[in-house]
Amino acid sequence: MSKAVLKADHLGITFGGLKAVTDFNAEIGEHELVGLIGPNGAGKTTIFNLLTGVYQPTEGSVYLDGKSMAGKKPHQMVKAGIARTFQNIRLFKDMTVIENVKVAFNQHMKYSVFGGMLRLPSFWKEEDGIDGKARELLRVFNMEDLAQNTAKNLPYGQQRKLEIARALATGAKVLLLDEPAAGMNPTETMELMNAIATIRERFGISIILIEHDMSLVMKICERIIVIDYGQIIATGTPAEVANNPKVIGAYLGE
Amino acid sequence: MLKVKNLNVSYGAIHAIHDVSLEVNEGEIVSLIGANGAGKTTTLSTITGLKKAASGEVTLDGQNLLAMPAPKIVGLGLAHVPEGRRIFAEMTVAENLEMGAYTRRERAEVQQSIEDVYGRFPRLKERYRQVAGTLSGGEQQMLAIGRALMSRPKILLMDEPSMGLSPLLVKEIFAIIGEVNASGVTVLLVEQNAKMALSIANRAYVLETGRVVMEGDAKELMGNSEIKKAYLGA
Amino acid sequence: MKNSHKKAAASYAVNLVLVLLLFAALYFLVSSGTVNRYYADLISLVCINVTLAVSLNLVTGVLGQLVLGHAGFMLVGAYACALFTKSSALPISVSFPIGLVLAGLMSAVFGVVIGVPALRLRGDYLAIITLGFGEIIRVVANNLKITGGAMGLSGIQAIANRKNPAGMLPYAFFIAAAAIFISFAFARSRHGRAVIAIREDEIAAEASGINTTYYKLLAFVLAAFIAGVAGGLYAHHLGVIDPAKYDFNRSVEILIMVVLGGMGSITGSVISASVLTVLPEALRSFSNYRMLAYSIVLICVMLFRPTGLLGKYEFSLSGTVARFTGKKKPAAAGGVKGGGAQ
Amino acid sequence: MNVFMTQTLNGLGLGSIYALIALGYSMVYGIVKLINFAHGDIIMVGGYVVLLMMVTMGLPLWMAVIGSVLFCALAGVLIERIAYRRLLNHGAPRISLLITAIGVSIFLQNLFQLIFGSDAKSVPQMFAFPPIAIGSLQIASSTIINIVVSVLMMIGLHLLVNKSRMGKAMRATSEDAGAAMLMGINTNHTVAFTFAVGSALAAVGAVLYCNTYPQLKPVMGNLLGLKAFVAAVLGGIGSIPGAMLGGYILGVAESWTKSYISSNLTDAVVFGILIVVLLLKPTGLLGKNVKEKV
Amino acid sequence: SSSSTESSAPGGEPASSEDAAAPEEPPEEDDAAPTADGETIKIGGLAPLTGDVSQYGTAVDNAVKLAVADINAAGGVLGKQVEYICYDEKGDANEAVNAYNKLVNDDGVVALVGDVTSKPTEAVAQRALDDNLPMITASGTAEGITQGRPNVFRACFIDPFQGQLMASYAINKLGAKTAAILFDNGDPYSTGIADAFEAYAKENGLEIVAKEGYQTGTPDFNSQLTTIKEKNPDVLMIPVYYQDVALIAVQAKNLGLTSKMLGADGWDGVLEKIDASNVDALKDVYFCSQYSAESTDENLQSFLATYKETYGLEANMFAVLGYDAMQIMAAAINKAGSTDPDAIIAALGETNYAGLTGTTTFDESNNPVREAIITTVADGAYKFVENYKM
Ligand SMILES: Nc1ncnc2c1ncn2[C@@H]1O[C@H](COP(=O)(O)OP(=O)(O)OP(=O)(O)O)[C@@H](O)[C@H]1O
Ligand SMILES: Nc1ncnc2c1ncn2[C@@H]1O[C@H](COP(=O)(O)OP(=O)(O)OP(=O)(O)O)[C@@H](O)[C@H]1O
Ligand SMILES: CC(C)C[C@H](N)C(=O)O
Ligand SMILES: [Mg+2]
Ligand SMILES: [Mg+2]
Repeated sequence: MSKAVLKADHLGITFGGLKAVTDFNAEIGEHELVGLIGPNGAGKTTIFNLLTGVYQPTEGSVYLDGKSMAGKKPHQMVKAGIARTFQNIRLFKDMTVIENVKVAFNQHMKYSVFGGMLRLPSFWKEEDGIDGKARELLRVFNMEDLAQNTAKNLPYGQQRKLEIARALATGAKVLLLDEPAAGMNPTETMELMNAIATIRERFGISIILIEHDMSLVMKICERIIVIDYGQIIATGTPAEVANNPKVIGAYLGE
Repeated sequence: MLKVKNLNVSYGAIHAIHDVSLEVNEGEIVSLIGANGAGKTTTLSTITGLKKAASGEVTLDGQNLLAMPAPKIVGLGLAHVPEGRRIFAEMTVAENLEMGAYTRRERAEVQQSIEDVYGRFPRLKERYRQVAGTLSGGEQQMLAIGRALMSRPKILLMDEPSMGLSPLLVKEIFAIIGEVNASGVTVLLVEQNAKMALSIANRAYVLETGRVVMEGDAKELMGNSEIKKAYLGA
Repeated sequence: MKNSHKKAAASYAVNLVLVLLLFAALYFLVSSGTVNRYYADLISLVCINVTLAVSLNLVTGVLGQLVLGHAGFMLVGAYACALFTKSSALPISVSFPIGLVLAGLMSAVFGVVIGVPALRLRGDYLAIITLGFGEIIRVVANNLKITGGAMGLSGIQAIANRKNPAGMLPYAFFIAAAAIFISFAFARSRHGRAVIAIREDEIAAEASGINTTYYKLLAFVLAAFIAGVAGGLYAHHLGVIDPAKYDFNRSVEILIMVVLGGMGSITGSVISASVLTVLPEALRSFSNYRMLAYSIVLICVMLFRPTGLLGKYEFSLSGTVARFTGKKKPAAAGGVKGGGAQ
Repeated sequence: MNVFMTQTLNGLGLGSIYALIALGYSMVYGIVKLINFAHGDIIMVGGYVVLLMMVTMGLPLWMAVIGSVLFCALAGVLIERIAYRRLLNHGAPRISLLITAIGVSIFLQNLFQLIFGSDAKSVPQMFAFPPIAIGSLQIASSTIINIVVSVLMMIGLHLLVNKSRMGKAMRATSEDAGAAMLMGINTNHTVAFTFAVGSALAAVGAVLYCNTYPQLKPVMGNLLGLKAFVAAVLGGIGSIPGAMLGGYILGVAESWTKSYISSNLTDAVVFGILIVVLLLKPTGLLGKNVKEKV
Repeated sequence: SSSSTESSAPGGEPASSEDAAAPEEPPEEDDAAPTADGETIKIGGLAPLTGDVSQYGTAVDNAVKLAVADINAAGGVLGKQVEYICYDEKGDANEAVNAYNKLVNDDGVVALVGDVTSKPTEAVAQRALDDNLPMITASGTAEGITQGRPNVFRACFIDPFQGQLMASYAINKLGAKTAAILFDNGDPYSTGIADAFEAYAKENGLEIVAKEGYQTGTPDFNSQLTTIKEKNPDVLMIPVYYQDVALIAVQAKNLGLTSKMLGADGWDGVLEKIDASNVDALKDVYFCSQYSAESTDENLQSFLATYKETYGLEANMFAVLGYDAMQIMAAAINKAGSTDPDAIIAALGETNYAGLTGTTTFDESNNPVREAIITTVADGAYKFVENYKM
């Protein structure tokens, strides 16, 4: 495995006595695509919340490129290079598709409040640049034509993709996808799978993927981490995991 | 038992449902499948009275449902597991289940039904005092199904019950649907997971952009090549 | 992409010319006496209320947070400006503009002091806490020596007077125009985009790298600044400050202007602020019935147009001109008019 | 010490009125998330109805009270039906609802101003009890009446919401009206019922108010409503014991401020307390804090 | 460009006749008609016709209308009929300034009779000074109103005078040794009198044991009254307007407070705001007034009768002052011989007018030299006690 980009070190969190995640250790290498699976309520989303600063861990810490992320707020995590999507789609519903993406470019833009309000040259220059970049990103997802549509009017599958595009726009090194294929039919799922593969290539990023659709997970993940009751119960290649009796018993079923 | 005839439904200018007709007979499991935005949820909501129809007819045991407000329809013995679960997030698991039995008055029996639900979903029993909003996605789905069963319905409408569930649980849920049906409850099932939905159902309807494009015996549809291509990912 | 710059520049130029023409027309009407001083003052009052509504729209429409203490900022600005002009030895034509800037700054300072704690809350709780701060500002002003206590301040030099009936017009008019422009421009800049994103989904905004605390405060303070300037104008328009009048009800009045016009629509704010200023004056003789009628209209508008009269529609001067001259309205080209949720 | 006790009781007496009104705010807010700014004006309506029945129609007090309670309950239901339901059922922006409520408030004030004139009307004495002597100091009988009535009302309401079927329906409707319908709950009735109860409580509040401050004017609901609303938020809006607690705290804080700090600053202190509480506990003293899970 | 259709013609003001179960239309209805040459002299009025102090406003407005009728019947002013245009300012300074603006700049009035209460009057007086508009208030007693404003006059005595007078009365006639004050902290009228009372009391050996303020609009005075009761003062001075007086008196009674209560001109009208069942709350009360209905002056009695006949209400002190104020203004315009503001102001300064409240002349601060009368309440009615001089 190449050098670890993201490292979870003894991560743990309790909610009023409930140990949702305990002693979670993982290293995600550069350019790696790792699956995170486990039964409902196992703590997968919670792990994402810990990795993105939504929750502060009660123990352990997160390292990005070797630097501790302790105490960082979500937007600071994003700045550091960790972006995510949500289990329940969270788009800026009344904004256009392209504006949704542009929001995520904000942290890379520099013009000042006055530059914007007074329409100084810096405003025009950067806005033009960002417009181009946002369109480029949409093109990756075959969504360029939808740029001016209002986000809430997109079909479900497109909304999922837009959310991913927005996360990418932050310039993240690590992308966390929480059940991106939920609610999609097999055809749509296939399309999504291709998109994920493409972006990994194009942007050279690492991805952690939570998903219950095994056809997807098994096909594209290089490595899978399985958790149950907040603890890792298995890790390995898709094939290893799929044949692990613990995993079958707790998650896959016969 | 449930009859839908020439149903039309719109959201403002969007005409979501065109002349949809379908029928669910007593004791059956009927599946309604179709892509995103096909109008499955809209159909269910209209049957339950959450959404107003533009025209058409919906009857349950001969009673006209379109003229009835939702709560009354529920009183007739229809339960609906809505899309997105819609559990009462600030109530505990146990309170959610009690709410499911709102139309029933006998305390002891309600308590028994709660135990039955716990029997089906032991996870819920573990979490019975947890505030439902903090449950994981799958736990919430179990709760939603459990809550619907609490009213002891004659007919159960389910909107994508397998969404977001682990493979093991998906199997379980479908097993439960089978059991519930076996205990005499008629089921109208909306699913993305066409493979499972067709394998459990007696009959099925395929919805595309608001229209019924195919209907028939579930097993037969499963063999249909178009269906295979579009919905089974083969 | 350069094309979009040209279009934008052209549209700004058209707008500027139209605004100047409008001003010239008004100024002529007033200074020539064609329109008497009463109407001249009414025009100024309209401009002041437009400024207020537009500023509140920044928080309520663009940021999507309910604020019920806007009058407090106005009061701070009113005092800051009036106390400065009263105590300064400079001629009023110099001290007034300085006072207005001071009014805005002072109010912005209050915006920061109030915003930092208040903006940690959301929704109705934010509304309530701003209400609380607004009332405290008023009560304290009611009890301080420097603010004239309950008596308030009087003897504030009127900018429009017998000799110069159009004195207030340029200030009020151009400040309103500037407030409108700034709001438009802000909402369509990266900062405005961030603020709108927060309105749409705060959690997602944070997850997109937006420092939500900072941007919320930014919108809030900007609104406070503009409201403060409007307060300064108002003090010199009326000539007195009665702190009791800058209470919760005043805040609600401004809020109604915003919501009635259409939340997030600056055009809507401008129209409804104007109408709601002129109408009560026009109906002065029916004072008993006018409020009754007003309330019924208010309820009906909300019932049948819940998003306000204009919803989120924006009227574009230059676009209209373009349509008249037969040119096509420039499409909402990216970069120029990226006004997300507008 | 004696004075301190008296001042505290004075505060509780005033706070009882706030509390009763706050209960109405809290119930309505709890169920439809609407800050019902017209609620304060329902008290005004209740007061005028009592006055009308007692003075103009010459009815005995108890009949006037019942009449006023019924009238206000009905008015509450009507207002909900005419001015709010359409918006509630169409998922209109909540701020539109707020503005409608303000519209109703302005309407009621001006309607009553047209009917009864804008200046105050005096109210006859209601309960002619002499002041009650505790030790060397006297307490106005109204203070005691206020406290007792408000406590009784709160207990009743608490039982209603937590023990009755209607109460369950109210809680479910408040969380998710659509899902509540799926449970077989008639949400329209539930909301109407909530308005009826809230308004009836306002009528009781009106009676206590008139007994304590024998004067009515069309705009009296403004300040009173605002204070009661602050009380509701302070205690945790949506919570019944919270509304009571908030009311009492507010009343006592006012009384103490007047007697020990400065009566000029009462409102500043009241709002100061509100702000401090909200900053420390953003959902009020007894409010539940439910964070959104992502 | 005056839009006289919008202005309320005299007597046509809906609000002013609202409370008056008027048996007949106010008499000046037909006098509104312009004179043969089609011109009138417009005089503006501002008064709270609705709101908390509307009783004062309607009294003044009603009386001014009677005065206008009398003036017009006697040939008008400068040979022209007087047109009186009055707007309701609701007791609110902002409203007052806006309405003032309309009167002066749109309706084109040449003089102003108003406002009624001190706070809005003060605001308007400042505007009038800028515009050099002749102005007289019937009842605005705050000292500052006429100070430094040569164009502003008043028909009533001033607050410092009322405060001192009542303190002196408490000492000399009621034998008080200790006093407390309860006042409206948000109103300059109230604070003005309270301060004057306090200063005079201190100088003359009346101990102030408590001085309690309250915030405008509150109905609750229990805390302040409890504090006061604890000090058990001989007299309690309450220089506030009638609605609050009614509330305070009842709460004081309910708390068992027994001090004698004192008030100022704002007390006039309190009886209308207190129910018969509570009227025993008003015993041992004394307040100062500027006329007595029990006076035998013929003009006064005839005015009171006409007023009652026209409006179906008893005239109060402010009606009387309102009538005089209008007459003083009319006389000044006549004397000036034109509507030139400077001329009118000069004429006002030289006023020597024998009216319902005696002979009015103005001192160097444009205040009339007035005597005061002490009034009390007995058996649910106002009672003349005595003429009192400090
Ligand atoms: N804020 C919270 N307060 C209390 N309990 C919580 C909270 N967040 C999560 N939990 C609990 O922690 C456990 C893990 O939840 P999480 O959402 O991480 O599960 P998950 O693995 O993502 O499941 P799913 O696949 O169903 O989405 C669950 O039992 C949940 O109830
Ligand atoms: N609230 C709404 N407002 C406007 N249009 C809506 C609304 N809800 C649904 N629609 C539209 O109605 C059509 C049918 O939607 P519906 O939700 O019934 O589809 P579905 O088959 O349930 O899809 P999914 O698989 O995504 O749940 C879609 O085109 C959708 O965009
Ligand atoms: C009408 C009067 C009671 C007014 C009072 N004298 C004042 O100056 O405010
Ligand atoms: Mg999850
Ligand atoms: Mg659906």
